[in-house]
Amino acid sequence: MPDDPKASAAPSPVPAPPAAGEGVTRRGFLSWIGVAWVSFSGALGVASLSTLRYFFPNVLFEPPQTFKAGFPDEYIAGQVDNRFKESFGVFMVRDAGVIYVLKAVCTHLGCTPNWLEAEFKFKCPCHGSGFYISGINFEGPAPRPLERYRVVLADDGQILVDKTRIYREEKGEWQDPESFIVA
Amino acid sequence: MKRIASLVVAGCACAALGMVPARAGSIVGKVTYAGPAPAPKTITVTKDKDVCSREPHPDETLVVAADKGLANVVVYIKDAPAAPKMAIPAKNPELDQRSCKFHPHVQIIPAGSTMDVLNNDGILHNIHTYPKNNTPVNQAQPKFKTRMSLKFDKPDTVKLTCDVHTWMNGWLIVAPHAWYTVSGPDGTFKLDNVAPGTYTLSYWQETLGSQTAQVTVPATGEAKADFAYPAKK
Amino acid sequence: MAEAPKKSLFALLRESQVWNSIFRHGPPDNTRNRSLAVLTNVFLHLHPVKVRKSGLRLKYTWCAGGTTFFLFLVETVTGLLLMFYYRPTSEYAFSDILDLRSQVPLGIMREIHRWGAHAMVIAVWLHMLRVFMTGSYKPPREFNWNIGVLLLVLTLLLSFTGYLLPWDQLAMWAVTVGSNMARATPFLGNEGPGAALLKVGDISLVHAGDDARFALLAGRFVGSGALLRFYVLHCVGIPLVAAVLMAVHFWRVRKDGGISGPL
Amino acid sequence: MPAKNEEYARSLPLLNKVFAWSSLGLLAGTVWMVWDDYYRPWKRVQREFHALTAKKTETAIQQAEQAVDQNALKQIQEDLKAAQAQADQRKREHDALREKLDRADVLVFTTDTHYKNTKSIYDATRFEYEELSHQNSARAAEQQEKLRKVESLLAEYKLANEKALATQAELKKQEEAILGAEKVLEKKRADLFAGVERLQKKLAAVEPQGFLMKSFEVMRNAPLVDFMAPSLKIQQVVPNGQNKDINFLTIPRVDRCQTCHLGTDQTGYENDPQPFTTHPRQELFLAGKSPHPVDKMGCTICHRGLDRATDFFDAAHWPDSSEQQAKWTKTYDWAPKAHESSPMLPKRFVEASCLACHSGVVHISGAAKWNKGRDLVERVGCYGCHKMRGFEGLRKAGPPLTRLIWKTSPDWAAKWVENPVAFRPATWMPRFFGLANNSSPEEVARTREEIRGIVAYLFEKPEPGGFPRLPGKGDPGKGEKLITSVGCLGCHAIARLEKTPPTLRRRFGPNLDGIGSKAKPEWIYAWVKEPKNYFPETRMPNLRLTDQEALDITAYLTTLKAPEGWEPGEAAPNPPLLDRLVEQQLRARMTAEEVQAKMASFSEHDKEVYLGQRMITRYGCFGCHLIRGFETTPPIGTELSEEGSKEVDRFDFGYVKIPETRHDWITQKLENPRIFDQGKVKTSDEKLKMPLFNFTPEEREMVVTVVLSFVKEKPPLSSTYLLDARHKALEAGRRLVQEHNCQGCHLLEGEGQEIRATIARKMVEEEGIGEEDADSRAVAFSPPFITGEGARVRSDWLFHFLKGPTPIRPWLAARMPTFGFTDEEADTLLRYFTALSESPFPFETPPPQPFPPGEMAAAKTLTSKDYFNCFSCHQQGAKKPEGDPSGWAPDLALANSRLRPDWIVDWIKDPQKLYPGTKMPTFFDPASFDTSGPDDVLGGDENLQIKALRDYLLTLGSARMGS
Amino acid sequence: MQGFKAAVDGICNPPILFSLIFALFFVAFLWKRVHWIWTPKACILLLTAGLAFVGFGLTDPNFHAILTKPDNVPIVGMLFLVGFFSWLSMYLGLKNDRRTAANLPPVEKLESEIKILVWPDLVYTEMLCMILWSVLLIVWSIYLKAPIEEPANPAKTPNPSKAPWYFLGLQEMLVYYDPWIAGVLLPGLIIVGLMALPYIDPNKKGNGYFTFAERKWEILTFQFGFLVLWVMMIITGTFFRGPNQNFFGPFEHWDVHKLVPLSNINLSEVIWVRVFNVGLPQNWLVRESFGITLVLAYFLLVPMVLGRTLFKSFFEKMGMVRYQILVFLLLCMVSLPIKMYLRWLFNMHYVVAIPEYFFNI
Repeated sequence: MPDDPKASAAPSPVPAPPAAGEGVTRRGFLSWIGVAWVSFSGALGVASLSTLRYFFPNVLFEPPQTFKAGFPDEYIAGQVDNRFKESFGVFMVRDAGVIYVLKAVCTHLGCTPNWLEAEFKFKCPCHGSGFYISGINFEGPAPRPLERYRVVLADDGQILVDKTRIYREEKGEWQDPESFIVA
Repeated sequence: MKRIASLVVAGCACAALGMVPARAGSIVGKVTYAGPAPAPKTITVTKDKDVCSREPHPDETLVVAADKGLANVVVYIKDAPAAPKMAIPAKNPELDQRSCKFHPHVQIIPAGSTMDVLNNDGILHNIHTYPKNNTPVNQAQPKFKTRMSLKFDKPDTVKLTCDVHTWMNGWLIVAPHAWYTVSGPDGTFKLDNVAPGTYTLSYWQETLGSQTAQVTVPATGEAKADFAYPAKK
Repeated sequence: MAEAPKKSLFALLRESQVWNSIFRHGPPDNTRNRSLAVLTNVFLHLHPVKVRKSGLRLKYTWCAGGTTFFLFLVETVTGLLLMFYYRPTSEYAFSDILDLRSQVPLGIMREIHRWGAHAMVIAVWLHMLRVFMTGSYKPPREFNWNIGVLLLVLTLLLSFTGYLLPWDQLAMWAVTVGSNMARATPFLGNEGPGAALLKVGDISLVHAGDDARFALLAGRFVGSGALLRFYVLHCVGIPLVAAVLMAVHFWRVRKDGGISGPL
Repeated sequence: MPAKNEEYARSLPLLNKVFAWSSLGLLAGTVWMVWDDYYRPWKRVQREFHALTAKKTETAIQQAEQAVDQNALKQIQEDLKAAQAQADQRKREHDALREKLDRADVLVFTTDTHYKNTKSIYDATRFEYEELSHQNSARAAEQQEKLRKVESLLAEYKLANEKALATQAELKKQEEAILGAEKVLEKKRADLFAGVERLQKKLAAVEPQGFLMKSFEVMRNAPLVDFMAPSLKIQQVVPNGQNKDINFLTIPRVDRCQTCHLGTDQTGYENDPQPFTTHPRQELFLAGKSPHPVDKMGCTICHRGLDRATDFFDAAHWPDSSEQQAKWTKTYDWAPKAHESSPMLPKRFVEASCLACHSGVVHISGAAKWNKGRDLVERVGCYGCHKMRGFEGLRKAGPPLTRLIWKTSPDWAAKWVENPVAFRPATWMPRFFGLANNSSPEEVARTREEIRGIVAYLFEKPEPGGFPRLPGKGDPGKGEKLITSVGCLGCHAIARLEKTPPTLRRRFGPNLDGIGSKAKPEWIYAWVKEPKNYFPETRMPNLRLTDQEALDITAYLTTLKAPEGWEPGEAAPNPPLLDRLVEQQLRARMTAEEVQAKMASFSEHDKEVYLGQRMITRYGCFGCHLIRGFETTPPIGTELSEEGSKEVDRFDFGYVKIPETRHDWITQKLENPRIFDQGKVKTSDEKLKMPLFNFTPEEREMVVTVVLSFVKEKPPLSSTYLLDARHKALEAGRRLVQEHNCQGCHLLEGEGQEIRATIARKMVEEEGIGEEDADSRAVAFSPPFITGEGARVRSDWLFHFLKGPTPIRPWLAARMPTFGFTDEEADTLLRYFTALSESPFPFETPPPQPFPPGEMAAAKTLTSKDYFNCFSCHQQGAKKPEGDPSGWAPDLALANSRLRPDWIVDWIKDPQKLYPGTKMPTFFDPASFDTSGPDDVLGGDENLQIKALRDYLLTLGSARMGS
Repeated sequence: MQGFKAAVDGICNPPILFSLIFALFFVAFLWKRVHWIWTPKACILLLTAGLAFVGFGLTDPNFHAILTKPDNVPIVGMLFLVGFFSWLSMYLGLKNDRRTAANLPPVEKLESEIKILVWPDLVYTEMLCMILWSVLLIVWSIYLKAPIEEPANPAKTPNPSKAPWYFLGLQEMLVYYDPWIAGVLLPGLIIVGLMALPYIDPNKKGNGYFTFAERKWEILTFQFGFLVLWVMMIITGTFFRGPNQNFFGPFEHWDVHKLVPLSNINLSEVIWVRVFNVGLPQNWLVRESFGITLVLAYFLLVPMVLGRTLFKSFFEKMGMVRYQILVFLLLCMVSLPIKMYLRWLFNMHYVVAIPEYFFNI
């Protein structure tokens, strides 16, 4: 049905200016606008938080922090094993009846020490700090011994190295049963 | 009053009966061979004749008596969880090799026992076992070794041979429980101390294989379990 | 009264120096303050203080232009966030998209971005349809219409360049098909009319290795070079041009007499 | 201000209301979005797994607690009390010690500090001195003096420090003496509970106890904060270098399968349902020590599917059976995933993945189905029509058809070609006719005419020659005995004799059923005498039969007749049809006029021959048979070298309703090769022509596995199974072993000796013993185990033996045939056997000479009747033992030239170990080795006795060892 | 129902479909009798019919598969939106036309007199629009996952492989024209034409308000280009083009193996071989002389003729240059349906075929 042009000839009436407090009660007004702003800010809040969460990836493509390092009998007593030095930055040491994992980072300025088989010590190439096979510093500028990582035996009998937990000798943490495994 | 008392007594008696281990019955029977008895065969001794021919060598794989009684049939109760373990005898069971022949031809020993193998012939024998559950053994027994021990841990049916004297042939039944017996030359057997109940009775003969039959053992007395082996085709 | 302390609190807030430093005018419930609310706000001052009433009518404007702009903003924000997880290399592009789906927290960003893009193309079309149907391209708005046409083209290009980035079969072949047309550009494409004439002796000057398509794809076919090129165009090049043109567009809307209406 | 300006165009309260509602909508939407992002199916799966592990751990804890030795615990507690009491008693002593120790600690510290300080001064001074002396400074001498002083001071402090340390250590030792017992006991007690404690820790990890830990568990996995320390995490493996290859792209693989399949590399979940089940065969897959550790290989390299997926559907799981599919559709809403070119392989085809890395080998150990499939493919000769990588250069699978008239008649051939199975149900020859697309009456008429043509072509102009008449008459009864004993049944089956379906290796040679209706007796006789006369490339060896034996066998084989009702015969000629078919063929190649001319020049017979030639071309008979005129024709089938990677949409499913997958298509193709013609309008030349092979469903599955394993993708060299020299020798040998079906008779590398079943069967029938016993008895009466042959025999002997075998084991009825190995082949086999036993090749060390005094005498004693009585069974040259040859043993006179000295020692020590089931008894009981020999020979030293026996044996036969 | 589906599939055949659409288009806009379709009732009716058709279609597996492909969902939305807004503009335009006829100013005119403060009316509305759009996007994104197929593989072309949907109009044109026309020339002309629009539109009326009567020509031309040649082509390209770019009805299964006869013939072949019964001349210029003449005539003669007849008023109003541009653009636009009909009716491949220089028309 065609509209009657005359019917809409006049502009639609402009609604009365709803001056504050008029027409609607202040309370009603407040509650609608209140609900609106609260939920709007709520939504913005959730969105912001989740955007913040977005910055924490769920998976990493770095070498894993825990890894299996074979079976205890793969390590020879009295030797420092370099096999995971490059991939995981650790020395595997079997000495004095225990196996422990030294973090391959010099406590002086963070270089990677080398194990000198002939001299039977760790030597940092940067500033010459020296460490015994136990990781205790004895020469050079290093202020404290090398750190050890947590190491346990996994269910399948393999050595499980956990780099998220560090044991420091000067805090007496090398007594902790998870800082070494008896072999 | 009296009545009640007697009822109570009877009830108690019944209850007591239920609790006391039931008295054991036994199974007796005779295994026969349904077909015509095969003509007795003699094994020709081809080796070490001076020693081996000291005794006759009839074919023992199927020995049927004149009245059709079937010898060397192992009769046992199958699937008997309640059965007592067969006691391990103080003296080891023996298997004698005499005149190049195993004595006895079929023998039952308890699982876990050690069997002594004797060599009374003064020549080389070797005991070669074909077990299914235990470790197979092929052990030489030269003249200087008159006695040798073999241990059998698991229930089994073991064929015995000697590779030096190819005709030598025997069987060893390693029994898991006590309700095992072997039929005599006339085919009769007896299983003692069997708890009352209904069982599956198994018959096993080296060439005729296994057969089963149902048997119900009463609280006391004997259950009859005659069995006729169908003739070999 | 429970409201009393509330009210006074609000009043207190309104009187505070902080409030007044931010809002330099009273509550926008009278003409002056309502004007000031628009004038003193950097985001709102895109608008004039007053508009024609017809410009307010959804029936008239369809809100298509505003929607387009809003979607552009959505695309900018989500696109920016996606750049944190997306690497435009042929080895990683596809698996990064897979990761957005399977493990990245709020990987739904990609969906919003993609659907937003589709919605934006549609919104631009509707905007154009509306402007045409109301004859709003007519003087004095000819120039702004032209800017609008350019923005339409840019929107399509934005969408097209973005289409390649997931680096899956859909993307690669859509872009292959799309970009194949460039090879038929007269004189500039190796299969375009006239290209065969551009020849010195036996050496042809326009071939698959130097034609228009090659410039677009950085290669003879859609490969790593094209991916990087499309990525840069998608994330920086085209948005930049579009943003400039948009500024001009909005500015011209006001200069040409505001949201159009009968003269 | 004018009121007009105060106008509002819209009702603010309404707008507020809209604002409120839309904001609520926005809030709901945002929350929903966050929840949708947070709530992933794998989290539920991980929770389930934790619950399962908790349940298991609880039971394990209970068991561990029960397992704790209560008596030991009691004892330890009592001891501990005593030790504590003792320590208490010595408290005063300990206190005093403690005080001393404190002082000692101080001393250690001060001396150490002094030492370290001085050391730094020393380092610095040394540096300065070096610097000065390098500059030739005058002050160098002065500095050197200083250095020397510091040096001596350093030495002094070092000494002091060492002394202090020694004192400290001494005091600590004393303290240990007081407290030590207690510590040891504490440790012992802890050890008792170590297992329980470990389990409890595990339990706490998967199922936190107590309200606090439980709320923490909820907290750490809550949306938005689950990045801190969630217990529900995506588990992924980034296998090194195992990239996905897509044309020019290599996409790194990131396997997230273990996000749901959490129990795969842990034992204890074997009987739990998927996705938690422990992966089978841990020694081969997943375990750290296996050749395929999960952290290096990942999962999708073998199973395929989408590596990064964390969702059932995305991962492109593929059901193994329709039951599984129904189940998955119900539980996971499974549907085939579009746009996934490598969905997971159904479990039954998973061995198809092995070949990519293990290429170039004959058999992949552990992949039984693939191996069998590969054997089947080789046996039926798929490579004759389809090119496939890895099957190049093989002999044609079927016999040559160039001299057919020597062997059989056209009537037989026609009937055979039409339907081989009707004549011989177990034949490998596939069926071309009477299948789904050519069994209508017209089709049958046409194909019969075609067959007439084929037969006409095959019998046209045969090679001249033939076989002479039989030289005598044979006895079929003896023939049967021979066939069942000399070893024919290692490769051939005869239905009449079989009780159970013969194994694949026993179907190596053709099934012999109906041979009497097929082949002329002259041919059979000539064939069994020397097969290579008729078919130079045949794999049938020569059994060195005497004329009479050959006659007997011929007589027996001629009694094997065709099945009841089968009659040879060609279809009656149908000249009009023939004309039409020939014309049709000609028309495709020439103009109508040329055709007419040609037809006119053809006689009826020419037409048949021409049609036959066209049909052989069309059906590709020359793929498997040598046919005159087709010697170099290329194969007619599609190449299958990359069939496993072929895009699914390139398979023509036609109007056949089956799931659109590679494996379903190939399976269907094998099951009914012509089915995809269904519903299509095709001319006879356009029709599908792949024949129907006589496969069981299991065999079909094996073949499909093999075809699926032919993939385009090549794994990186680092993960490819590369052959070293030894493995190359092994592979070359295995190929020969395969080609000559050695394992039909011999047990080699744990497989084979399949003839044993027939020997056991014979024992059951003839000796009347039970089947199981017969099988174990038959071990000794079957051709020997030869896995350790390389360690057992001398290389030169083996070489000559392979070239011309001589009987070794008198009790065996089966003969080692003459295979006619070339020198190269014999050499390859030698290297194979030595590589297999890791023995030296080709030389072996002779025992040192001369023998110690008395050794020979002792050895003679040992071999004598009263001792080991060796010659009771063993032959010694011409000296034969008593009794029947079935009780004899190998000729010891051959030991010298045949056996390796070291092997003899090992053999005498424990024959059963080297050859389980051998008749050779154990003389020296390995369980009580030191007392098992006779005490009166060589001082009762068993090792010396064995050595003496060896040395003696080596002097027996020829004089190689030097007289 | 099967009958209905078959009927729909039958209609969805390029010549029939496009002829139908062309006819419908002109009828809907020009035939006064059917102008009731521009009323709200008709709108509701048509929308309902459209939804019902989609709803019914979704029960068919083939239809369902095409329509619910994630990237196609927005196109379906787009169709409804474009349809609705085309209707709306016509509805409003016709309303204004009635007012004009009654000598009243258009509705917008009245309202444009009144000025409204931006705060809060406009900004509030804008904000609400934003919120609602956000909600829509979020819900859409939760429900529908963005598509991701297999990794890009230059060695394997998916069948069909298509451009992004907004370019499918171009891809559809490729069926009828060579790439340099369909992919370069025509798109370029579309942009040029759109940009030239304000300058070649001689009509001063209808500025700033909806109207139809005052701008019939413009609206017809524009909507023909937009609705028929752009949107309809997209529909065709998206929903009807299956494997091998074959044409499929909406209820038809996309069978990879479908074969359709596609044998086309060039104009030169028709003329030289069929009409003159001689071989094709060696020289391409001679060979294609008829085609070239025809094309030249189309672009040179037709404007002249039109300027004297149908477009006389335009020619007089606009002057030579603007008139030529206008007519050239119009002719280019109309050339597409012309070429389509030539193809359908005569299997015409090229009017001018100079493959030597990639110059085919």
